[in-house]
Amino acid sequence: MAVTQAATERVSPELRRELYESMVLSRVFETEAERQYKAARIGGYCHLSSGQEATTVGAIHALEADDLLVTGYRCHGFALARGVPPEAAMAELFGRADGCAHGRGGSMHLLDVERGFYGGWGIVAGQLPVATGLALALVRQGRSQAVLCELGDGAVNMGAWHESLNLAALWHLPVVFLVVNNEYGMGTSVARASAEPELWRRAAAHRMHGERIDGDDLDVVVEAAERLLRAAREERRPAVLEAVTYRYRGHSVADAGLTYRTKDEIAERQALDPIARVRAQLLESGLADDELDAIDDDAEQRVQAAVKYALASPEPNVGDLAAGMHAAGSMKQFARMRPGSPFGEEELTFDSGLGA
Amino acid sequence: MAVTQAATERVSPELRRELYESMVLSRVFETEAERQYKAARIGGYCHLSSGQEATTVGAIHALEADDLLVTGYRCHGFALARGVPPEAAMAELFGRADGCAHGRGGSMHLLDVERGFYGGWGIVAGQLPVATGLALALVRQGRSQAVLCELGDGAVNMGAWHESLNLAALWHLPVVFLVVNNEYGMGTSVARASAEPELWRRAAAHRMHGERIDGDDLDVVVEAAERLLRAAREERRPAVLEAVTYRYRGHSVADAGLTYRTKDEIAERQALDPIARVRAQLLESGLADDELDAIDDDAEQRVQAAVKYALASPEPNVGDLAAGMHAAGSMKQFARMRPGSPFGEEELTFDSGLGA
Amino acid sequence: MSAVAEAQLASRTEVMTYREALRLALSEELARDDRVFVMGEEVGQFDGSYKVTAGLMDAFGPDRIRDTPISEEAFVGAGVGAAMLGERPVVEIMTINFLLVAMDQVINHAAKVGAMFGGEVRCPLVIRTPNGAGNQLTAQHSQSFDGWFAGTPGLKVVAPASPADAKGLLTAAIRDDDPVLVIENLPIYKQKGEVPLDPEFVTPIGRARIARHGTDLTIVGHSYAVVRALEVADRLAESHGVSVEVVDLRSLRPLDVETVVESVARTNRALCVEEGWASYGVTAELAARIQKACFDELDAPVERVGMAEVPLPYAKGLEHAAMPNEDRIAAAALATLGLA
Amino acid sequence: MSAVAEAQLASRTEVMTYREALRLALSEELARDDRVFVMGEEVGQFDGSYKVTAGLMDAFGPDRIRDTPISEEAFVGAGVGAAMLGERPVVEIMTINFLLVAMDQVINHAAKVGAMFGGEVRCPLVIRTPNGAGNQLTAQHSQSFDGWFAGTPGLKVVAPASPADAKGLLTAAIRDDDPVLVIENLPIYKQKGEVPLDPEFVTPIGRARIARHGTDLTIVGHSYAVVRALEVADRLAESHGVSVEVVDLRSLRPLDVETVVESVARTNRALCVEEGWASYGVTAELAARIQKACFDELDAPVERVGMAEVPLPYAKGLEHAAMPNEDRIAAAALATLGLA
Ligand SMILES: Cc1ncc(C[n+]2csc(CCOP(=O)(O)OP(=O)(O)O)c2C)c(N)n1
Ligand SMILES: Cc1ncc(C[n+]2csc(CCOP(=O)(O)OP(=O)(O)O)c2C)c(N)n1
Ligand SMILES: [Mg+2]
Ligand SMILES: [Mg+2]
Repeated sequence: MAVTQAATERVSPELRRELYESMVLSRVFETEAERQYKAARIGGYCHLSSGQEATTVGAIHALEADDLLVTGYRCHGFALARGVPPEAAMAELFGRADGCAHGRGGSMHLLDVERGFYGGWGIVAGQLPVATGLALALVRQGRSQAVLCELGDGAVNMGAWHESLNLAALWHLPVVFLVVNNEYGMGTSVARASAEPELWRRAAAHRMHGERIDGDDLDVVVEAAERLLRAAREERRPAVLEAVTYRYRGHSVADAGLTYRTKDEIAERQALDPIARVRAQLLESGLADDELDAIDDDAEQRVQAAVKYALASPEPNVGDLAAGMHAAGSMKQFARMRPGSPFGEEELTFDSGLGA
Repeated sequence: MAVTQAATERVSPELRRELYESMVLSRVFETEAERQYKAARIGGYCHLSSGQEATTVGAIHALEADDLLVTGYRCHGFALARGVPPEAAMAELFGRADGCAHGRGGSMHLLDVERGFYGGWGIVAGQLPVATGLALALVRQGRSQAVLCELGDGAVNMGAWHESLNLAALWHLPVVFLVVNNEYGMGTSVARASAEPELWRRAAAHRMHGERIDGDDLDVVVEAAERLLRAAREERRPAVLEAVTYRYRGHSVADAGLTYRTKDEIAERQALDPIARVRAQLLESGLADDELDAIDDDAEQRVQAAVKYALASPEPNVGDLAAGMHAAGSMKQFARMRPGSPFGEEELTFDSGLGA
Repeated sequence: MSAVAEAQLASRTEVMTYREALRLALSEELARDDRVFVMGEEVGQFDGSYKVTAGLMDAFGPDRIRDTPISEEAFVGAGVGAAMLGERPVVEIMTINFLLVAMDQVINHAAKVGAMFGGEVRCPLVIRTPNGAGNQLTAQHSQSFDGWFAGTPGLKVVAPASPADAKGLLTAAIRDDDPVLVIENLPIYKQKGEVPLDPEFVTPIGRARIARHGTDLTIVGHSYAVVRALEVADRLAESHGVSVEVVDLRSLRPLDVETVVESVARTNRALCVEEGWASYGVTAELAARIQKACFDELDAPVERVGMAEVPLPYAKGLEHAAMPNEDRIAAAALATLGLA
Repeated sequence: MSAVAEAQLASRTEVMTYREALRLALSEELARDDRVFVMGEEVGQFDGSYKVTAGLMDAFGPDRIRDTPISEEAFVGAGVGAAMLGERPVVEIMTINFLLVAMDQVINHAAKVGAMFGGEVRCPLVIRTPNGAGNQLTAQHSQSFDGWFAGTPGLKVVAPASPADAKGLLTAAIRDDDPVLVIENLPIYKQKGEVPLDPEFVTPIGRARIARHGTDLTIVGHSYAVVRALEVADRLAESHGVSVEVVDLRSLRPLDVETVVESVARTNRALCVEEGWASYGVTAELAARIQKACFDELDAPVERVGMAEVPLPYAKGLEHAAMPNEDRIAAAALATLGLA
C-alpha cells in the first residue's frame, strides 16, 4: 500500500491549532445536527462525517482561495472548513431563508459560490462530471486554479467515475478526485463492492497519478493534498487521492449502522480518533489543556449561536416556491403557458430576488 | 506491448482451411452487402468489418457449441462465423420475414438464439451489462460455459464498461470482453479518445486479466481466445482480450472514412490483409491455388444464393407490425387500453406466431 | 400441506403493511421458483434501504439475494441478460430517481428485446423501485418519472396503491414473461391493509379498481395519489355532501381506460391526480383519453393536480405547498364540481 | 462593418438548409462570445456525424470545437460544470437516443442547479440533438423523448421545424441563462428555407407560430410533425376543400398554449401530431390543455397521431406503416372533421 509518510514538520503549531479548531467545529456542528434532527427541526437525509475530520479539514486547508470545491451529500465538514459560516449552514439544515441555499437544498446541497464551493450533490458520483467541467472552465478561462472533488469509496463503481477520470486525464484538467474511503458505502464494505479494493490503483487505468494515504493523519492529508493540488494547478496533472478513514455514525441519521459492522469495530476506530490525535500533538507542542478546552467551548458556543440564528431565520416565503428555478426574465417566456394548466400551476412564479 | 506469441502449430492445415472459408465468406458477404446497400435493397446503418476477419473468425472458433455470444452493431462476420446461414443474415439485411430477426432488427441486430448468439446491439457498450447478466445466468444455472462479448475501442470510454468489468470480476463471472481495436471509433483515433491507449491495461483496475494481441494473426487470436475462454469456463476468470486490427471501409456504408485518415494508411494495412496472410499460409502448407480459388468461388456462390433467398423472402406482414413485442397472452392485458387511444392505436396487435 | 389446509390458507387474509406484503410476495416467489433472484444495493446484509427485503438473505442466501456495488447501469443490464437466458431477476432500485443512471438499459435494452429481435427471445425482468416525495428529500430525490416508462412500448408498468395489490401486482410481475416495472411508493410502505395469504393470489396486470364508489365526480390516480384521493373523498362527503368515486389505476401500461371511462360516463366529471409533475405527466394521458372517450358525457373539463412544477425544495413549508396535498386536491375537486 | 452595411445585412435573408442555418447560428455565436464552445462526439475532425458542425474546427480550433470520447454522461456533465462557471457550452449528442446514457446529468443535475441552490448559481448549458426516425435506423435509434424533457421543471426545450427557427431558436438557446435542450430532427436537416442573416435575429423561446392559416381544423405539432402537417393541409384543401390551420409549437417548455387555444377557438377542432409515441407523449399534454381551455369551443374530441406504439421495426414497409405518415395524419384529420 502506497502510504505517503507523514511530514509533520510541514504543519506548524499555529496551523495545527487552527486546523484543530476546524475539526472540532465540524464534530460539534454535526453532533448538534443529529440532536436537532431527532428534535425534528432538521428533515430529509442527514449524513454525518464524524471520524472523518482529518481528511476533510486537511484537504480543504490545501485549497487556495480561488480553487474550487465540489462534494457529494456528506458535505457539512467541507462547507465549514471552507469557511461557510455555521449560521448559514445550520439555517440551511433548518430549511430557513438565511440558509446558504435559502432553504432550498438542505443538508446534502450546501454551497457557497463566493468561496468556490459549487455544491453538495446527492446522486452518487454525479458530481464527478460536474467537477470535470468546472476544471475545463478554469482552463478555458486561463485561471491556474484547481478543483477538489470529493466522492466516497462506493462512488468509484459508478460509470461516471470512469468517464470523468478519462476525460480529465485526456484533456489534462486541473482536478483532484478525493476518494474518502470510510470503508463502507451504506452497509457495503469496500471488499464487497470493488474487485480492486485498493481504489487509488484505478487511476492507472487512465495513466493518472493515484495514491492512498492515512486519512486520519492530518499531516499526511495536508502534505498529499497540497502536493497534488499544486501539480493540478501548475502542471494540469489530475490525480486520485484516496484517504482511508472511518465513519462513526450510521450512513445517515436514520441508519443505526450496526447491521453490517460491530460495536467493537466502531469502538476500536474511535480509540484512534483523529481529533484526539491532533489534540495530543498540540499538548506535546506545548499548548495547555485549558487552551484546548477553550477551543472546544468556543466551538460549542459558535454552534449554539448558529442554532439560535437558524431558529430566528424566517421560513422561506411560500410565494417564492419556485424561486431561482429560472433566470430573471424567464417569466415572460412562460407567460403564454398558462391556459389549460394543471390546477394551481398558473400561480407559480420564479423571477425572484433570491441568490445571484 | 504484451503481444502473445503465435503458436502456429496449434492450427492444423484442415482447421486453417476451414477458418479461411469463414473469413472469405465474411468478406464476400459484406462486399455484397455494400453493393446491395447502394442498390437501396438494404437501409439504415450498415457497419462492415472488412479487414477484421482474423479477429472475428479466430475468436468465434474458440467458442464451444454451448458458449454464448454478444456483440455490438458490427456483427455480420460474428454471426456468419457462428454459423448463422448467410440466407438468414442477408434476408435480415433486406428486412424480410425469413431474416434471423424476421426483418425487425436489420444489420445491427442479428441474432440466433439456437447458436447462443444473443444479439447484435446498437448502443455503444450497452451490450456489456447484458453480457455480464448472461454470464451470471450461466453460473446460476450451473452451466460451465462462457460468454464472449465483443466491443470496440471507442466503447471502452463508456461508464458501462467500467461497471460491467467490476461486476464480472467481483462476482467471478465467465465472460471474456473482446475489445476489437480497429484504431478508430468513427473518426476518433484511440489516442484521441483514451488517456490510456493500451486498452487492455484497464482490466487491471478490476484485478482482471488483460492482454493485447495482433488481431490480424489468426493463430494468435485462436490461441488467446481459446486460453481465456477456457479460464472463464473452468475457473470463472473473466478477462479482457484486446485484438488490434483495422477497418478498411468507413465507419458505416454512409461514411467515406477519409476525413480522419489517409488513403495511404488504408493501403498500407490492406497490404497486410489477414485473409491474404492465411491464404499464403495455406499455399505454403501445400494447398493449390485453384483449391483456394474454389473456396473463394464457393463463398461467392453462397452469398449470391443468400441474395436470391432474401429477394424471394416475403416482406413482413404489416399486420404483424408489433409482433414479438410482448409475450403470448399479453393482448388480454392490453384489451382495456383501447378507449380514447391515439388515432389507429386500437388496431395494434402483438400476440403473433413469430419467433419463440 | 394438506388440501384442506391449503384451501383454508387460500381463503385467508391478514392485515399487514405494504412493505410486508411486498416481502411476502418476494419470499413466496423465491420459494416457488428457483429462477427468481433479487439483486440491488443493500438488499441483503443491510436488509434493504427501505427494509422491503429484510430477512430474505438469511432465508435464501447471498446467491439469491445479491448485494451489488453502486452500479445501477450494470446490474439493471445484468438483469436484462439474465432474464434473456430464462432467469427471473427482480432488481431493486433504491428510489426511482436512481433509474436515471440506468435509463439506457431499461428503455433501450429491456424494452427492446421482444420486438427488436422479432420475438426470438424474451426478457422476463422485474424492476422494483419506489417513487414519491414528502420527507424533505429535496430536488434530486423526490421525483416520479412514472409516465416516461408507461410511455415506452415494450415495457409494462404497475403501481400498487394498497398492500393487497402490492402483493398481487408484484407476484403478477414476477410471473409475467415481459419486463415489468413495479413502482412502489415511499409514504405507502407503512400503510396497513388486508392481504390475501394465498400464494396463488395475483392482481391481473391491466385491470384498474374502483377504490370507492360515488356519483358526482371521478378522481383517477395511481400509487399514493389514490390514498390521498380516498381521504379527500371522505372529506368532501362531510363538508359538501358530494359523492366522489375513486379509480385506482394499478397499471399504467397497459392502462385500463375502460374502467375510467365507465366511471366518468356515470359521474360526468373527472379529476386526475399524480404525485409527480402533471404537465407532460401521467394525468396528461388520462385527460387526453377521457376527453376523447367521454366527449359527450363530460359536464366540465377534465382537471389535473400534480406536484408544483419546480424541483422540489427542501424546506418543510415549501415542500408541503408543492405537493399535491389533500387541500389542493379538494380545491381542484370542488372547482371541477363547480362548487369553488 | 459600416452601419449601412450592417443595416442591409440585418434586413437580408438567404435560402439555406436547416443544417446550414444551425451552422450559421453556431459560427455567429462562436464569433460573438468567447464563452461559447462546442463539445461532442465527432463534431470536429469528422465534421459532425450529421455535418452540422462541418468546417467549424478549422475556423475556431480544437479548443472551441472539442471532439470527445464516447462518454455522454461525462461530457454532458462537463457542460453543466463549465456552464456553472459562466461558460456557454453547446453540447452535441449525436441523436436523442444517446441522451439516455446521460439522463442523470440532464434531469438530476442541469435541471436542478437553479432551484436546488436557491438561485445562487445558474447553468447556461445548451444541448443540441436530433430526434426522429424514418431511415430504417431501427428500434434503438428511432426515438423521440421530447416530452420527457419538456416535463422536467428547470429545463427549457425548443424544437425548430424550419431553417429560420433553427437559426433563431439555437441563437436564443445559446444566449439564454438557463439549460436549454434544442431538439433538431434528422429528416429536416436537408430542408431548405429563407433564413434571416442578421446575427441578432432570434426566435423568442415560448412563442409558437401559425405556420398556415385555416378555418376548419387546427393541426398542432412540433419538429418534423409540422412539415408533415403542412403537406397534409395542402392535400386536404385539394381533396376535400377543407381549410386546415397549422400551429408550429417551436417551444415545448415553455409551451405557448395561448396560440394553440386562440386557433382552436376559431376552428373548433384540433388534431395533435408528433413523431414519437403519442400515449404519455407531447400530444397527451396538448390534448389535456386544449380540452380544458377550449371546453366550450370544441365540436369534436381532440385527436392525436404519433408513431405506432412499438419499438420501431427495421423493414421499410413496417417502418413506414408505423410512422405518423401523411396518410395517417390525413385520415385522422378527416375523422376529426367528421368526414371519415
Ligand atoms: C446513483 C445513486 N445510487 C444510489 C444512491 C443511494 N446512496 C446514497 S449514498 C450511498 C452510498 C455511497 O457510499 P460512498 O460512496 O462510500 O459514500 P459515503 O456515504 O460513505 O460517504 C448510496 C447507495 C444514490 N444517491 N445515487
Ligand atoms: C451511447 C452511444 N453513443 C454514440 C453512439 C454512436 N456511435 C455508433 S458507433 C460509434 C463508434 C464506436 O466505435 P468503436 O467502439 O471503436 O466500434 P467500431 O465502430 O470501431 O467497431 C458511435 C459513436 C452510439 N451508438 N451509442
Ligand atoms: Mg463510504
Ligand atoms: Mg473502433
